[in-house]
Amino acid sequence: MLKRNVQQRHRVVQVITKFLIPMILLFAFYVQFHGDFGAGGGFQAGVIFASVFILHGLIFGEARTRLVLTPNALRILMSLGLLLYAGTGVVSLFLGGNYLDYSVLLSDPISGQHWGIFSVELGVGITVAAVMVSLFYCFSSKRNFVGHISHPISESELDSDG
Amino acid sequence: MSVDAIVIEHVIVMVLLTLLIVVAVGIIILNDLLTAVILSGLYSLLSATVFVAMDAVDVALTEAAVGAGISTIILLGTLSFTKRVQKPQEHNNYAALIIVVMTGGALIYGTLDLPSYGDPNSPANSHPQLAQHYLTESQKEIDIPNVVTSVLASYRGYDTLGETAVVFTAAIGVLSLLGLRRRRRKEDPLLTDKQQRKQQNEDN
Amino acid sequence: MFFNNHFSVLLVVLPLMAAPICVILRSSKASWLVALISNLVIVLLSLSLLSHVINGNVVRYELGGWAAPTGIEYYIDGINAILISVVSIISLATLVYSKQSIRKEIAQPRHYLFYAGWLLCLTGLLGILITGDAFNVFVFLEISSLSMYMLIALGRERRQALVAAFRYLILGSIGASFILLGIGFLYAATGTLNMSDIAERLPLVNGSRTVIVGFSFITIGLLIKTAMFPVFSWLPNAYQFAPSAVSSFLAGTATKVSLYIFLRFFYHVFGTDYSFGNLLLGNILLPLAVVGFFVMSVVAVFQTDIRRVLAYSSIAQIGYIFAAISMATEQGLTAGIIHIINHAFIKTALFISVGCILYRYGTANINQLGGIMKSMPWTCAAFIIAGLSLIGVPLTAGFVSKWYLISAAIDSGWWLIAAMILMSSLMAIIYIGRIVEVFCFKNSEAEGVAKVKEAPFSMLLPLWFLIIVSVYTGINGDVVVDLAKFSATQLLDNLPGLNNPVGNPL
Amino acid sequence: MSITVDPIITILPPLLAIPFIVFFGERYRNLREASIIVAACILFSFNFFLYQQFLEGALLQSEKFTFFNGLTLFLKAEPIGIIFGLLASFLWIVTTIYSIGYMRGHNEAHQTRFYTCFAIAIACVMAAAYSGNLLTLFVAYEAITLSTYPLVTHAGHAKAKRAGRIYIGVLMGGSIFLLMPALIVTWWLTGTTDFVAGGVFNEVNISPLFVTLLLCLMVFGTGKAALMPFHGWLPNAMVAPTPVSALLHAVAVVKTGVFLIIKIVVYIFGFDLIAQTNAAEILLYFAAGTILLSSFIALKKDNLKARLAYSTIGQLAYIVLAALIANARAIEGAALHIVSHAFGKITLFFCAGAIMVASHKTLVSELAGLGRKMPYTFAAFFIAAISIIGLPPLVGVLSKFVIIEGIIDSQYDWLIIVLIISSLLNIAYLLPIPFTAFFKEAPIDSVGANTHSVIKEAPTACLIAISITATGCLVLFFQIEPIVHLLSFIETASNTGE
Amino acid sequence: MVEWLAFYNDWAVIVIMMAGFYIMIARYNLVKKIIGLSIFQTGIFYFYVGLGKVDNGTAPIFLEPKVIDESAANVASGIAEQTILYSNPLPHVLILTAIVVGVATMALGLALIVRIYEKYGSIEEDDIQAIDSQFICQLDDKK
Repeated sequence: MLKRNVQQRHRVVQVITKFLIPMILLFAFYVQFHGDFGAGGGFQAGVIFASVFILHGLIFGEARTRLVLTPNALRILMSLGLLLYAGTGVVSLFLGGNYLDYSVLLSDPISGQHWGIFSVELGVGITVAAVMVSLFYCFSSKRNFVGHISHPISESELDSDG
Repeated sequence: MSVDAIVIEHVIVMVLLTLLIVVAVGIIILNDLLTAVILSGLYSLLSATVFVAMDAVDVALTEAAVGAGISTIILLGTLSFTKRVQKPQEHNNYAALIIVVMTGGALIYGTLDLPSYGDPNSPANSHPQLAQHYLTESQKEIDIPNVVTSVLASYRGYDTLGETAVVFTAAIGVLSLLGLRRRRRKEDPLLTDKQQRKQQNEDN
Repeated sequence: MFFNNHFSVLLVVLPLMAAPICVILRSSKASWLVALISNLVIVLLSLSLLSHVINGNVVRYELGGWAAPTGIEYYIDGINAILISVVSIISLATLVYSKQSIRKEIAQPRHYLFYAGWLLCLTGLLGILITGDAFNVFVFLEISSLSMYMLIALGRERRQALVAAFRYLILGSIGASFILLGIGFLYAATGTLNMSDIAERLPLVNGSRTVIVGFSFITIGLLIKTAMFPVFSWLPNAYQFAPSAVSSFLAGTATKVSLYIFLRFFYHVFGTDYSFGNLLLGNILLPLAVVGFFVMSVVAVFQTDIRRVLAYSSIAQIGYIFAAISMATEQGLTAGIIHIINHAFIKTALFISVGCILYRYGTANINQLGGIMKSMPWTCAAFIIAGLSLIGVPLTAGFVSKWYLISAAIDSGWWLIAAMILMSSLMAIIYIGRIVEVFCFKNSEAEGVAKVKEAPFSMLLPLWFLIIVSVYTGINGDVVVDLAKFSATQLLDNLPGLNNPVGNPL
Repeated sequence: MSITVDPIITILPPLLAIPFIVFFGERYRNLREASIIVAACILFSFNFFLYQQFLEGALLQSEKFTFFNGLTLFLKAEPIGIIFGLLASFLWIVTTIYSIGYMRGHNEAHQTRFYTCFAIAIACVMAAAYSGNLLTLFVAYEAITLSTYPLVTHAGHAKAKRAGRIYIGVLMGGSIFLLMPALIVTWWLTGTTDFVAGGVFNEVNISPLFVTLLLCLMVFGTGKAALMPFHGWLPNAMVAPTPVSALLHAVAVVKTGVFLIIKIVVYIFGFDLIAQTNAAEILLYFAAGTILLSSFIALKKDNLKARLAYSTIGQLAYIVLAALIANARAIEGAALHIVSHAFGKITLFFCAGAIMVASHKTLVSELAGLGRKMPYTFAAFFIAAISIIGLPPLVGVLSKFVIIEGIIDSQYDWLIIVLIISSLLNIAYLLPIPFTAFFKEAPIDSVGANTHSVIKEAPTACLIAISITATGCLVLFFQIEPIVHLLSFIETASNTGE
Repeated sequence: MVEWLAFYNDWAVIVIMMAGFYIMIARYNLVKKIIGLSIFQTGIFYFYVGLGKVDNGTAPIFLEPKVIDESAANVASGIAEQTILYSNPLPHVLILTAIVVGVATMALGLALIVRIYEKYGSIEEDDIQAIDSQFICQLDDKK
């Protein structure tokens, strides 16, 4: 119940968060796609991207975030990211190169490399973002269980477990 | 750059590492887990600085995002489910201390022959087909300014595939343990009826 | 035989891609099917790889098309080709078995995660086996370890399974960190991560303390991962409380793969002369191994849970293997490899048969399983045959192993060790005999216990497949012996290096 | 030499009988037992066929099966093996007849399992008898241990399980811990495990101490020969049904043990090596000690089967002793003693079982007056006892005589005294049994009636078997010549080897 | 004195690693163990990254896109350009991977801790051990 009050009271934080979220998103995209030129890449971008949703969850309650990014979507996204990465390698296999040899992706080896790196970084980013958000979900959705634990463990619980 | 600059660089790293030791000792001593978690967040931020001082900006960014961000959040999440205070340990574990001292001694023994810090001619920094190749040839072969990215995604792309798989594995591991969906939910006042229903559908 | 180098990469990529597909599909049956089909393909690929490698070819595959030390390469010679086949066959057999067994052990909604974890574990194990890059070993080691922690935590006695998984996580992470540190020291000394390249450059820095420390940290890390004698504490609980399919799978593969890393590093990367000559690795390992197999065999005798008996026996068998490979002779190495292969099949079969019993009776406590031979004759018969093989009775695979172990010890002039191996075999007679006696001749105390059906066909099929394999390799022992001899000589003779004429980089 | 016969034909009949045994099961027990008798008769005729072929000079050898690393498994017939094969297969027929009576009379459970394991054990014994090299013999030896384990624990009660544990522990433990390393060392030294006339160690240089050690490993590792201190399993194994004790633990299993020792002495070490190195001397002390000690223990045992078991231990030690003397005459004596003791001891056990079925008596002291109720049984017992003691006109005397001849040929003359003392002890523990049965009055119970009034003679099937073997003891005394003739082939073989 | 200072970094890193290692094996609290693991691993990361550091070097990101031209004049200017030293990128890549592995292990470990707390009501190693042995005793009593 305390939680609700806190959430209702902190309108200021909520408003500021609403402003911050697009900026962080923008930064995440910057890190993702500019990783070739500066520091950063798929992994970092994924984490930053996830932090948007985590922030949203912390401020507005995780239940609302779940409406934006549903667990099912996360499950599929994290799989797709990994598949995108591994699939890029398979495509280069089909194009006659070795696995993960991006040079064969396009006629020009260097732009092939660029596209390959872009593709795998995207895969990493998607997977990492989805994984991080789902980690957040996992570690916050168990909260309601806490009240139901009896200390120390009762005899009946011992029996039921064996 | 002059010799002084090198000295300053070294001194910065030394100071930062000393700070890190202090924080780590703090984590050992403190019984309050919440403080320990906050300290470990601080520790991560400090280590990000160390990485910057060691020219590893990508690592620094990652450490900041992961160590200070995600790790701290899931640590706090865990603490909110469990206990905040660690049971004080009455006696010191001397066996553990002996093991640790022996391991540390072995490591120190190993460092005696290590190339000195910042040595450009060390085997690691001068290997023609690895370090040198990445710095000299990657422009020609991949043409991306950030060498770390080209090594990460292309030269050692297979490692990164493995890394992604590790993240994925951890995710399904956590899912199998904790489950993504909320098993017992109280009504959330911020949700409209329609949203509630949607969420229920989603969960079923 | 036809083998395209590109196929080698599929061995790792196929299960890696099948795992997310399982997660997307989310249905128990579909993900089982995906896992099964991909595993079947892997088995075929690995066998064709084996038949290619056994002709003396060394397969090298450059990932990303980058030449070896710059990029990552696969390096496949006899020893890993054999182990790849063993791991994939065992995985296939246990996967077939798992379909029924996890029904009673894991809640239906988690099945897809189970199969995804399984596939990732397989990816990790195959990735370790196939790669020629030291750091890549660490990455795939972590994939397999993390998925193992997860799979163990799914065990039926949830509570203990969680603690077992956590303890394994802590010890396993220490082991992995030590390996990482060791690789770091090697990198500092040689500037390279490619194993062949390290091997080539090591002689230049041979006396260096950095290398010695790298060597010892890799050794300690691997000892933890293989559950060698003083650092085995994670294994019994993990094997006991994991889902039965998982313990069957792990018993046959996990520690064997860590043993492979050991072989690869100490025979190939550091070189036999350096590891066993200069650093006297044998003098350190051998006493540990001997004490290990002896003490663990004794401990196994006093366990009441059959899975625990088998777990301690596994640690003892690892001791045998270490004793054999620390002799650093061709005989010893051959014996070690033979025992790795044979024990993998035997122990998996034993764990599967215990799993069948668990499936029907819900317990593996030896005191509650009197006279089950009557109700589950096929399962018990399989257990008995595999148990005889563990003891080393002639015409079973175990006999071939024992024969080689002992003749290797005698060959090195280590009579005492041969005697210790034999003493420990006597312990095996006791701990297996004790269980068999209960199965066959003890009268069941509870009336309801007797009225149980034989395990379902889909569980018996993989079980008997493994039994037939181990009996066949016992009768026609040359199949395994030749493979082991080939790979042992290759490990000892092949001076590795990037420009090794045997290698045929693509 | 043109004809080649594969001795594997002797393994097949018992194995082929198993499907029939299992198929007929408890429901058609007559058919089940008939099929066993048919198989046993076929087996015996095959053995006899091999015997004839051997005399005609045919090559009796199977294909070599490569096991691993150049180790081979194959079968090859040679004189002692043929004798052993003939003996075991003939006695299998008799035992089957006997067990029909015994098992039904005793209402034993799990009879199908019993007969199945029995058939497997016989197949393994055949493989042992015709094994072509030490490895094959070792494999067969292990297989015999395993297939007879369920027979020992047949009853399933605590005592039987304990006996089974000791059985497996001593036999398998001994063979894995002692025999197997000896085998591996032999192979490691010589690169072969084949039986070669004159021994395999001729080419290698080994010290006398080493030879002694190796011989000790092999002899003690052969737990089935029940040389003290590895004898404990045999009295314990008497908890098994009597047909098992009779055929397996008086003939087939224990004889495999001594057979193995004879083979080792003749074909692995060779007489010369043992004579040169004096390797057997220490073992001779053990054997002599076993002979005397077991006789003393037998005297004290009141349980009939236990007394017979200790008697068996003593008699086996005769054979071991004869084998270790390692000269041609002694080996001949050893082989003859295998035969003579087999007929004698199986009769004694048959009688013990018959007494148990008919009267449920197991102690010697309870037998008083039973002789009048079961005259045939005790008559047979008397004949067999005389044979074991070694008095004419029964076969026992021949084998003992030849053994003594062998001792005289050797340097260990003092062993004759051991044999004489032992024979006296034999009299002391065997003869009182029929005497009590015939000449002592049956005890009278409180009502004043004879407690034996309800006891009848044993089942007919048992009696048939008993009379066959007892007659055998008598007939062989006069018809020993074929066996001696067959044994003469070993001597020439080892002479040419020298 | 100065000679030993050269080792200061290495040794400080080792002290950090060992601090983490000590927490892992000596503390009974499971969360502490996980924190210890991450400290241990960061220690290893410093070690690796330290290996790649080059004095006067800079982060391995080419600040200006280099013109690839083989003409002699540009080679000469290229020499001048190459006075910019870059640190070795390889350890950075390895450590990026290792960090990810570390956080993955941590997440899994913490998830296990949450579940263990649900089942045992404690996250202290000795408590868990006590509960388990009590459980085994109960099993034995039942027999």
